[in-house]
Amino acid sequence: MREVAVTPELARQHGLSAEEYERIRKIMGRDPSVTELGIFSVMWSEHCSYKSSRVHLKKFPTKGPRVLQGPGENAGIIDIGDGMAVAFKMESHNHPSYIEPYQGAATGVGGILRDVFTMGARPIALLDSLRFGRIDHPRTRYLVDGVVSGIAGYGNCIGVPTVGGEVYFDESYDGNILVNVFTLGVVRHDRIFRGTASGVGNPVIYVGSKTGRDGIHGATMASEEFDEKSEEKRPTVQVGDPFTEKLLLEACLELMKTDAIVGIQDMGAAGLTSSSFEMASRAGTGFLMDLDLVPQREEKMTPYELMLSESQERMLIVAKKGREDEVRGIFEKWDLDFSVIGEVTGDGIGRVRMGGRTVAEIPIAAVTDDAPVYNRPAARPEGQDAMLRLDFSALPSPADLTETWKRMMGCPEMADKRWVYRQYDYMIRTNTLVLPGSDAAVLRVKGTKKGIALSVDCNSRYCLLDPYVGGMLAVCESARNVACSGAEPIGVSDCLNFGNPEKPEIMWQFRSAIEGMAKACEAFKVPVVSGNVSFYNETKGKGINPTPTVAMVGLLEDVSTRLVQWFRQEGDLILLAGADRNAVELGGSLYLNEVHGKVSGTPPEADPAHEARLCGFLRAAASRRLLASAHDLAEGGLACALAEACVTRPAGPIGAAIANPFPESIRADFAMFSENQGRVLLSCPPDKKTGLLATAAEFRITMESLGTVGGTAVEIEGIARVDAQEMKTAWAGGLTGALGFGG
Amino acid sequence: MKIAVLVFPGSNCDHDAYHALRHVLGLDACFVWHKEDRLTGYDAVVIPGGFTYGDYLRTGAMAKLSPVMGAVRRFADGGGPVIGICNGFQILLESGLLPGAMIANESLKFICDYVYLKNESSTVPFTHGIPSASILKIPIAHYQGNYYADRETLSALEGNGQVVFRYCDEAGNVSPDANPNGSVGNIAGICNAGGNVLGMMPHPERCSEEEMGSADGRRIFTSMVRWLEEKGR
Amino acid sequence: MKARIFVTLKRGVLDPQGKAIQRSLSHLGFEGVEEVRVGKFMEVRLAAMGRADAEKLLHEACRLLLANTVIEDFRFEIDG
Amino acid sequence: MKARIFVTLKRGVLDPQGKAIQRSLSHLGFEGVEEVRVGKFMEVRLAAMGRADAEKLLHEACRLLLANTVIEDFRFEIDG
Ligand SMILES: Nc1ncnc2c1ncn2[C@@H]1O[C@H](COP(=O)(O)OP(=O)(O)O)[C@@H](O)[C@H]1O
Ligand SMILES: [Mg+2]
Repeated sequence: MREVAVTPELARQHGLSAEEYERIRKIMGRDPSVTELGIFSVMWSEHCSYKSSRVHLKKFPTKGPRVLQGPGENAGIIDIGDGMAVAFKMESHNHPSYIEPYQGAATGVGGILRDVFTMGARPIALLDSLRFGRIDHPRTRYLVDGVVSGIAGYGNCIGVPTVGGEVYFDESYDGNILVNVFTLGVVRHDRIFRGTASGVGNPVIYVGSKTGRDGIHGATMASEEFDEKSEEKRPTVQVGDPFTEKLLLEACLELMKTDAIVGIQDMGAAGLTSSSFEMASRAGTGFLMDLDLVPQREEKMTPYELMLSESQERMLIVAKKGREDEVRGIFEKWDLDFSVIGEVTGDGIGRVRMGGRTVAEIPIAAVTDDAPVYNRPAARPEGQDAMLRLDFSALPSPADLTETWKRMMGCPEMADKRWVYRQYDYMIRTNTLVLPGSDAAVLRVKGTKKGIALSVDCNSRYCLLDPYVGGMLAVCESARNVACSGAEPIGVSDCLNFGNPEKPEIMWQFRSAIEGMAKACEAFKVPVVSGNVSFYNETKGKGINPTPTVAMVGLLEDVSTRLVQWFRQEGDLILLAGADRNAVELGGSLYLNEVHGKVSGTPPEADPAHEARLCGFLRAAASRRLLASAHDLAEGGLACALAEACVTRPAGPIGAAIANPFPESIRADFAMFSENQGRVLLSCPPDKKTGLLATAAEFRITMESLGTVGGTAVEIEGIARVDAQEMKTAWAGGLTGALGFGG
Repeated sequence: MKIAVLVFPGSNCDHDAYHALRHVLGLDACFVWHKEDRLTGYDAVVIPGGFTYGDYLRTGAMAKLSPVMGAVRRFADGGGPVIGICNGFQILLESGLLPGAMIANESLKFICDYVYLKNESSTVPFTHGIPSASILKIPIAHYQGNYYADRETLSALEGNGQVVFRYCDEAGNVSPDANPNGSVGNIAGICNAGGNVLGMMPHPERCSEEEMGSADGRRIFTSMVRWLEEKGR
Repeated sequence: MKARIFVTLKRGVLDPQGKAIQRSLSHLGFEGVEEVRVGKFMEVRLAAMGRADAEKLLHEACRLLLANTVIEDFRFEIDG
Repeated sequence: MKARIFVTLKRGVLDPQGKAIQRSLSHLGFEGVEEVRVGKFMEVRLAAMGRADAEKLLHEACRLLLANTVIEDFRFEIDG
């Protein structure tokens, strides 16, 4: 094996700055070997080290009575009582999915599933938050088709239901789509496992698939800006093998029923390197590994390649000494590779040998704790104020409000997402009680009365205009969505998708969004227990809209009190919670964007304290069984929420007529589509009204009775009226129509 | 009553079938690993859905080679009731226990949705006592549910009344519009000549409890139980 | 020792994938493509053995696993 | 006019299918099969056209639709 000479230039090609390279030489007291350089480059990459984000991530509330595991592990864990807990995390797979949509999205699912079952949890649900470029961009159709079938291909095969998500289209994603995937698993308190390599002398075990030259530099790729060349790069994209992952899942859960293991971690980004160094770092130990013992798929692999390979479906295990054969037996039963490749040492050094030589010898702390941390300069973009300016009076009034209403319901952002989620098995494991199509999915937890509600949300137009407010609103909307199903928000995972953090404007967006999210989380008293940062979502210098997607986990103590978003029953009363919030708030609204082609204005006011009371009210009303339905008002405001409550009903569309809660003086189109936050459209049987109003008063929520469910039309009195079936047709065909996919 | 739920590498509806049989119907359901080569002591066999061997090569192709399938064949030859659901149906086709084959859905998309089935034969163990022409609401979730058989095989199936379920609409019309995947003759489930081996693409185990949105799937399992009881007497 | 196996759908068995490919090709403006039938192509590395043995092995492998003779035909080529 | 298109995974790219097939063949006792790589094989019927045009058409069709050139290679044969 001839070693490549390590030069500052080579370090630069590995994405290391001159300072970082000097720091490495100082730590090592010599020039690093090429393998060591590779190890530093991936461990110090943005993706693994969070070097630009750490200082700000600290601002999230991460503690709380329910928190069993906060950030820093493979997934966060929240107590749900009765000795049960949920482990969950969200991950991005943006760049790979743009290069190869099917495999990129598929391996994204595979990765996040491993993060959850490595903690000992059985995954029971997936969510996917997707953002594509302009719907008429030449590449969009191809990307949508590939990403959706990739998620379906992996999730369906391994048998974890995909129960919810989002799909948005915006030109800021033309060259950088976002594929964020969330997984939640259930685990008993006494079955939680962590990624630690404790116990000097314990064996370090490699299990799963063999190692090939897959995605070498994937981790650094995820931390680099795009240029045209990326599309020609040698396959940095890996192929997923959901079948092997299914075997790995069952084998790991079977192993975890024994007490043979000390720690376990999946080999994700930076594969063997990150898993081994992170596990040793958590335990304050070291390790000695012999790469000749690593199961290999390709010939003549170098230590550099073996340490950096991102081959999928692999795990690193530290077992109790003497229990190796027990572990081996389980993995052989499941037809998986198994190899003891080293042992835990006490000297805090990671030693890697191959061919009888030491190829890397690095202090664990040097690559983990001592990784660079940057507090990068942040500055408000000059253009920011200009974007906020908007003269409402100059907006032309639409000639025909019923047509505008249908157009809004049929636009890709609003339209039925059934074409997407119908490709996902959202029922498998028979826990999904509220299927995709409502504000939040609800799953039962077998063996208990409890239910879990899930929603993922982010309005990136709000975040572009005001990242602080946008960050707050992302948390508020996701909390509102789970509360509309009757659940209490108990935990957050997030995926922070931004541009190049070396640019002060981007850093300002990032910092502001986090501070907004943190503020809202505090109001709801929900901890952020896991998440992921994806920087460098830029093409040719143009960044995406700041997109901090928020996945909210909600808990129902009694799943039989769950709610759906659609009207159920002729004659039920329709009420609006938060009705006092009735000043025009059109900044960044769907209406402005869709009908007037503008993304400008001040986004709606965020009032986390009000939203927290609103969620408390919804939960109380649900548990007292006072409600027939609850639907939050989001994109498209009151008119679209009303129409959705009518047309999303699985049993077929139903009519409804309501009064206009806005002051006379306000223009009809504004009243229909104004996006004031903190509002929820409710329906209840007439005999429950008194109790409902009393409950609202307890939580100081202003309610207004607007009308009743029934008839064949969706109507806002004195403004517009559309036949319910006609409205449903507009909504149901919107997405497939725009993408040119058959129904 | 002892029911075997087969588990192959990649089976993933095994727990759902087990849950429906044991916790909903209170039957003595047991998992049976695919390397077992005997099924003695069982009253019925369920081959659950999933992606055995990742559905690589062809769906059901590698699973048919597992030792347990020899035992299933003997169990079926002895007249024992066998139901293959989704991937289980595909395995029965690949192993020749049922005629025909599955190809990709016309839409070339995985489809997860509720569909309606018309029950066309109330004599086989699994529809025993379900009046024929009853309409069942049961979900499908598959990429390869487009049933194919050559002309002779088809007319034989139709002639012997081996077509057990057809896709229909809510009102019971068996029409092209009600056909989710392009299956010839809207076929959703067939049985062997003896009637004791049923293959169906829809998932009865997913709708055996009211709160799942339909409990019609339970009717198929209870029919099987009733049939076994009557046979026992 | 190398071999190539071809598995194709029998005539008369419909091929949704082939149809879809043909359709999207003509959408893309590829006029001349009249029909597409999609099959499988397997490249196999065999241990050194006599040609007759290799043929027997491949034939059995196709019959037992690699092809479903209800809907598929198979043929193979052996190098050298 | 007939043509055959072969789409295969680039070397080094994992082939889960091939891996699983090889495994179950050796479980079946076909030890002789050391490696299997699965590709696509397409039989295409073309309208009558010049050979050069056919080649251009097939090459474009593969590049744009039939092969995923990030992880796959393609080649084709044209009859006559
Ligand atoms: N990519 C997706 N995968 C699965 N379900 C989706 C996806 N996109 C949207 N959905 C579902 O469609 C419904 C409508 O989505 P959305 O309009 O984002 O809801 P909301 O505005 O209430 O957040 C929700 O139930 C959501 O879970
Ligand atoms: Mg949303």
